[in-house]
Amino acid sequence: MEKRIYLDNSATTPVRPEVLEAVYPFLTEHGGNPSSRHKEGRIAKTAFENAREQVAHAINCQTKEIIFTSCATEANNSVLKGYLSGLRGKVVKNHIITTAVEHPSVFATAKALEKDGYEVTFLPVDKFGRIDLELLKSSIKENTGLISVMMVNNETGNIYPVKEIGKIASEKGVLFHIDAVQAIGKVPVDVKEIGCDFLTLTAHKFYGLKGAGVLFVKWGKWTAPFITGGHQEKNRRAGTENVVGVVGLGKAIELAVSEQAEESERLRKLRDHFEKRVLEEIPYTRIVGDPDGRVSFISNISFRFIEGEAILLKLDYEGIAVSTGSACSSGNLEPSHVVTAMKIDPEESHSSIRFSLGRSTTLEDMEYTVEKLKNIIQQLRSFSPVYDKFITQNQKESDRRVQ
Amino acid sequence: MEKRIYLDNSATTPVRPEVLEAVYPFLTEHGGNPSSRHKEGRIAKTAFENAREQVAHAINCQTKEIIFTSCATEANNSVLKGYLSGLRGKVVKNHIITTAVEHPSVFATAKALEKDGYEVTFLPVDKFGRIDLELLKSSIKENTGLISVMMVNNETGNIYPVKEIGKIASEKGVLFHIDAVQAIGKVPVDVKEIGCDFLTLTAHKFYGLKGAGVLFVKWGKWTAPFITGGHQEKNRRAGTENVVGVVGLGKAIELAVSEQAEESERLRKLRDHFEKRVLEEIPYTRIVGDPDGRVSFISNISFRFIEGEAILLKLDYEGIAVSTGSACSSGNLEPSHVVTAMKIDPEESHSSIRFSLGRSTTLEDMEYTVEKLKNIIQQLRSFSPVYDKFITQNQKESDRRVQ
Amino acid sequence: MNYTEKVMDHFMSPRNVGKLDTYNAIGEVGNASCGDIIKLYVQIDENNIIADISFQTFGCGAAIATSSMTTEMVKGKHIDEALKITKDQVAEELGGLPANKMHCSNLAADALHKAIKDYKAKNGIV
Amino acid sequence: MNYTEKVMDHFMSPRNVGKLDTYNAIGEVGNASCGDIIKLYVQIDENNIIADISFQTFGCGAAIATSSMTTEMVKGKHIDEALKITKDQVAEELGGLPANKMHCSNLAADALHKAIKDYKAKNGIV
Ligand SMILES: Cc1ncc(COP(=O)(O)O)c(C=O)c1O
Ligand SMILES: Cc1ncc(COP(=O)(O)O)c(C=O)c1O
Repeated sequence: MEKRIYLDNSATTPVRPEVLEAVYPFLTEHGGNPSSRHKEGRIAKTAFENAREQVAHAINCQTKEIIFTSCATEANNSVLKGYLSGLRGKVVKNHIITTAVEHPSVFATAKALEKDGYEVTFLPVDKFGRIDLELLKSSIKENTGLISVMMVNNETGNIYPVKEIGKIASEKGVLFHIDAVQAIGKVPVDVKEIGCDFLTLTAHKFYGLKGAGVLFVKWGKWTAPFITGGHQEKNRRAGTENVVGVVGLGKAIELAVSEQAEESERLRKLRDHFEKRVLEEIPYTRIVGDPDGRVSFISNISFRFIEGEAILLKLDYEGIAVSTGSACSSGNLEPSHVVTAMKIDPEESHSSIRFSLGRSTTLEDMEYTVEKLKNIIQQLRSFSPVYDKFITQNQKESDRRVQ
Repeated sequence: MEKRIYLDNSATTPVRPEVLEAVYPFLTEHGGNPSSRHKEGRIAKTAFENAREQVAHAINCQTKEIIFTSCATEANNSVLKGYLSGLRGKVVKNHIITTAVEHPSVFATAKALEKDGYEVTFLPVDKFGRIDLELLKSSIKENTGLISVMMVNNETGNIYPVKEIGKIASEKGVLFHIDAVQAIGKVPVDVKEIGCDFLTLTAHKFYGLKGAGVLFVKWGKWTAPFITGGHQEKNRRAGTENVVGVVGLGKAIELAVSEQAEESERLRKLRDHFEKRVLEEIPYTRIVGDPDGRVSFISNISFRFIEGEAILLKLDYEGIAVSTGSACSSGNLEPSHVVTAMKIDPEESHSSIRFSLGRSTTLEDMEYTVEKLKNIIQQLRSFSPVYDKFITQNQKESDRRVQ
Repeated sequence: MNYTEKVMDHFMSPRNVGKLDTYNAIGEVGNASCGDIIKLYVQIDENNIIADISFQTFGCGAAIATSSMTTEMVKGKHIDEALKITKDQVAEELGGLPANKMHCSNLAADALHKAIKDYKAKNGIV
Repeated sequence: MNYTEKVMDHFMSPRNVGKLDTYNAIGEVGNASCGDIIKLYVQIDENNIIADISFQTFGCGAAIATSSMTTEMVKGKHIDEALKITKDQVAEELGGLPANKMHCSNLAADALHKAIKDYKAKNGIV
């Protein structure tokens, strides 16, 4: 098989062999429904509940605080919409605070709620993508019911100060939801230490299967069930349990968390080396994001004068998989709302590529990627009208200076 | 391994080998996100869209009419709640007609909507579980917007006259939703022929994986997106696509539909033979459901004077997996709303067992089950106070007659 | 959710089943619509000791197991001691019961109390 | 959703790239904020034939491929014939484009029309 370098681990990760091994019995001899009372059911139930323990252990909570969902998007919808339906009829607490750089599953859902008459504050970010805690604090009003902030941004890798936000939220008596999809396995995620009320995860970002997610709900807190019907998940999420997805999620989170410290360090070295070379060897490039507060596996770099998709396709042809902006909005042609919120100028906003490293990534991969990038960027700039204009102007100016 | 006889195929089915084979590459080398533009993404996308074609072919619709969901419960929620949010602010069409024997994912959701101020008519059923089409017709009012009726009942196997309902709905200009979860692969399901607007399926009832479902939405009809966020499924269902689940669903539905006619006949013979023997050899038993309009793979039998769970556990001990009433409400102790709606007397309502046959079922399985049942029923009745009372009374009466 | 081994043992091989040939006390609780009926037959001797006891149960695994367990626990005991036995003790003796079974299916102790109280009333014991 | 082989071919090996040494017409469309800028350099000879043409493009794969394709389609053609070429024809010649690319990234024909119209105006051709 053709050699491929997969640098799109923020979009999704392949299933790791240990996870396949864990789920394999449930794709073959064990086909039962965890809700069934017979042996087939009990085997499924036991494995399913074991996964719940693995998750609880991984994020430091109780098993009864875990609800399994089909993905983080569903979990995020559940919190935002379920939180609100808990308020039905009450006028108070109809204000949500979130940020301008959330994943669409929060961002678009909050926008939709806004249209429905709820009040939403989207905290702005600076050019590095950082939010202002003082502004967050002062945005909290009498009717604020929920703060929803992601832990790690999926486009820039920026880490948000959730612990500080947790403190503010609990002081003010406001519920706090964290989208920790890009954080788990990359930085420590401890719900007790953070002090949040809701937290969401999705298995396919840490080498589990697509189609399984987690909603942590602090014991005593409540959201209205989002999907209603059967009694599954203690009536909090109806529908036959996704045994394979959840068993895989359990195994995957156990491994991700136990390997987190070491793997983060390994990737940091590779990422930093890669960025150093790119910034030094390819002109007119820069890091998009917060240089001082990023996870170690994401590198978002803008290559001025060229449009990102062209770079993506050329890299793909060379065997390297990357993404432009958010993979989730890649059906879209607009620059992402994240980049827009960072007030990056329009031309540059189309020029950024996200390299996201993962378990398979080696130093050779990164060296190879730099080499290929150098050629590709040079070639694409060679017929970029924007580059031409820039160079011509620079030339004129330096000519003027020389005269 | 211990020999097991799995007669709970209405609760869930194991993954069949062809499905495992189809999904295996996506559990190993192909880990991409269908939304990604690179090769890994394109491979996932191609397989994903191929599954969409398999589904469209299986139920005779266009690919653009298929939305993949996490399960039928989600799909049913999407229709009932999404249909309603499409009406937001409009007072008209806030009346839904459904039946008293729907699966909880429709029944409980409709009950919840009722609490929220919508108007819901639950059509009653007779003691065979049949609805009255004239009553359905006369229940349609000016403000009726949706009719939701299942195609095959999960507890009794009853087949509902969806084609006739489709005709009534379209004459009256009312949207028509079908829960076809227990129908697909068991009876022909052709959305064009039926003439419905929405139809829901779930993969794990036809040898696919748990965690993947289908919502058919007739082209031109509309429901508000239920899970919002990313652009997936043309903005109609956000969240990273469950590639393994959907690819498996595609393969599974292709096989289920192509084998439907033959397999239904095979199971009918086994089921009929089983029922004949049970009814003849075990006294005080009877079929629960419509003897003239049932699918061929379900047999719901009541064993008077004994409670179902006791039978289930004894059968399980003998290696036979069955369920009492609906598997979905097995967390519950009440007799199911279906049995209650059929006005079966309270004691008998606790006495029914659902045997649901499947691909693995053989004649030997059914013979073995009859033999074991005979012993179990006899044993449990031997210390049933209800049986004792019944026999004593009968004895007295016959004594009286003799005198 | 699942039954303990001890529950399964009492369910699969219930002790003291059926109707005693001779008994001088009966206790019945439950009804068909809630899915559980338990009937105890008790033979109490002149010293107010439970000389023999048996049960008939219509109900789930837990109902049968708790019935069986209860009869074992009280056989040979003085009726006043037997009256002290609670449903929780029965459940405990079985190694626990699923939460949704604690309430509805664990009725045998009630049936026993009923039988003894009736017996006392009938025989003028205080 | 995916690009055709022909699109990929024109994207990977674009024809007529860069800036002609001599040209007498220029057409530029698009802007950076929408993510696509296409600039065509055209050399029109005395018989109003497009003797040579080249492009510079800032844009996605489709933008580059349609630019390349357009230059190929019109080179050697009379300008009046070239004016008849539509964006749909360019897309068709490439074996189709993804729906979301039809509108925004298929601008080369517009740039060409602009270049020719300017040339005509400047040179008093009707
Ligand atoms: C008739 C019917 N509808 C809907 C469902 C729900 O399917 P799922 O649990 O996969 O959402 C089921 C089975 O559980 C069913 O039998
Ligand atoms: C930060 C963040 N939140 C939520 C999601 C949604 O996850 P899923 O698509 O599995 O629902 C993603 C990724 O897609 C993400 O990166």
